[in-house]
Amino acid sequence: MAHVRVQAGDFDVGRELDVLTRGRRDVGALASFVGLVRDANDGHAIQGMTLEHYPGMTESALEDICAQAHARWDLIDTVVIHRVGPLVPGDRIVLVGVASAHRGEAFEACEFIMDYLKTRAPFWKKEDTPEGGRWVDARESDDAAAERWKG
Amino acid sequence: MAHVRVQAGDFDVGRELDVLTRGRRDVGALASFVGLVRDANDGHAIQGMTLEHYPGMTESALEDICAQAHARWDLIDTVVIHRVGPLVPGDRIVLVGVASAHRGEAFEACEFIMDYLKTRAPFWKKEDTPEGGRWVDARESDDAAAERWKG
Amino acid sequence: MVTLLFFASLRETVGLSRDQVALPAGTPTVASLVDALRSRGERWSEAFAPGKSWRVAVNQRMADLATPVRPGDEVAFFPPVTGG
Amino acid sequence: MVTLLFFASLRETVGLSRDQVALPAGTPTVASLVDALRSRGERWSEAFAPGKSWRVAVNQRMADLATPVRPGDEVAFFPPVTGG
Repeated sequence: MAHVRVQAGDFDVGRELDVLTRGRRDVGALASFVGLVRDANDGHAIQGMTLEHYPGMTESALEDICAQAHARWDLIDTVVIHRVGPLVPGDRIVLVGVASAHRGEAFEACEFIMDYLKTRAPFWKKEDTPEGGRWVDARESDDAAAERWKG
Repeated sequence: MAHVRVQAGDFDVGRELDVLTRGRRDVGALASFVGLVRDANDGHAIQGMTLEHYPGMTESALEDICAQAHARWDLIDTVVIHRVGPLVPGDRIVLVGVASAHRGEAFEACEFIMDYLKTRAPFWKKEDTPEGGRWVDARESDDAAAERWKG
Repeated sequence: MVTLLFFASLRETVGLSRDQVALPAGTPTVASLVDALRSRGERWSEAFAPGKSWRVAVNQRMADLATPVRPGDEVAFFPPVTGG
Repeated sequence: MVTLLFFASLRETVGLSRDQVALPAGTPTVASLVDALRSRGERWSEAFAPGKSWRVAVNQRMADLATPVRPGDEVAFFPPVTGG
């Protein structure tokens, strides 16, 4: 139902998405999202960042988010992979993939998982800037994005 | 700005998406969609299908849809690949990938391109069913999905 | 002369994928071209029957009944699209 | 005893990533635990100052001030999350 991994190393997007559809004939739609490290954020130049997380809780939080998505939409399979540790601009951070019969559900569930991951999964980014280390502030826009799935 | 291809052969999702981000440090979000052939549609068992298209117009229609997306959102790069000819259940049909700084824009533009492709690009599906060939009917739900981007 | 193209189920109904025709007299439009096609026989009147859903492109751009047609144009007829 | 964990900027403020403490008397909650932590000194009162935004999880599930804390629990404090 859901593949969740937290790892230091990179992931192969094509291979990970392939797992959701390989050997199946009922998947009509595969929506996915990859988040990457940018070289600028909130007006700061970013040389790199370190992703800290809460081992154990991270995995269960991601599994819970996927379970909520499966309960809410008619999904066939989901994958969430999130990296931790030091990363540099251009590096992949996160992959979310959702397989479903129809595209509307796949897109919605993929956005839902990203919005909930951003506001509920225990990861924290510390950016390396020319002025020194800087913990990234949570964004109100991320809270607002997650709020729209309620009600 | 936009990579558009119409081809008979399969595509490598990972490699095609990689083109949108490789060597860049300004992409924060990569949203993508893959459409696949299902073994059932509208209550019919599907053994395979043939995708017919209008060579020349297809490519320009897809390029126009991507250009509309680039005009509407702040996008870094887009890719659309659509297969034609005979396909069987499990085969990939279409890939849409959108790279942007932020995830909201990448998701919206990816959905927009799919909705417009479904209603404006000259492709037609003929399904092979146990009862014979069957041209797929256009769906009102696809028209409705495309309509929401107006106004 | 204009080039006519037919795709998908419409192609099967008229039994033709490509044709060259002389333009109707006057200031021809898609509408007058379709009127001329309907008079070709049963398959044609069926393909373009009132209430039948079809689309038209002139020179590979979506068009409608009022779109003018000029010598050398490529006019394509097809059912609503179903790709993706 | 309960296990305390601290993450990210909150970990840096208190200068500690992990601790073991005895539970406050009575029917301890996250609130009474935080009251006890605040009295540890300046870094602690700063980390948990009124209006300071922090989150708490008990046994790896999101919790709040009213959540009861029992012997053997794992109580984690951290700033709002910023993954993805």
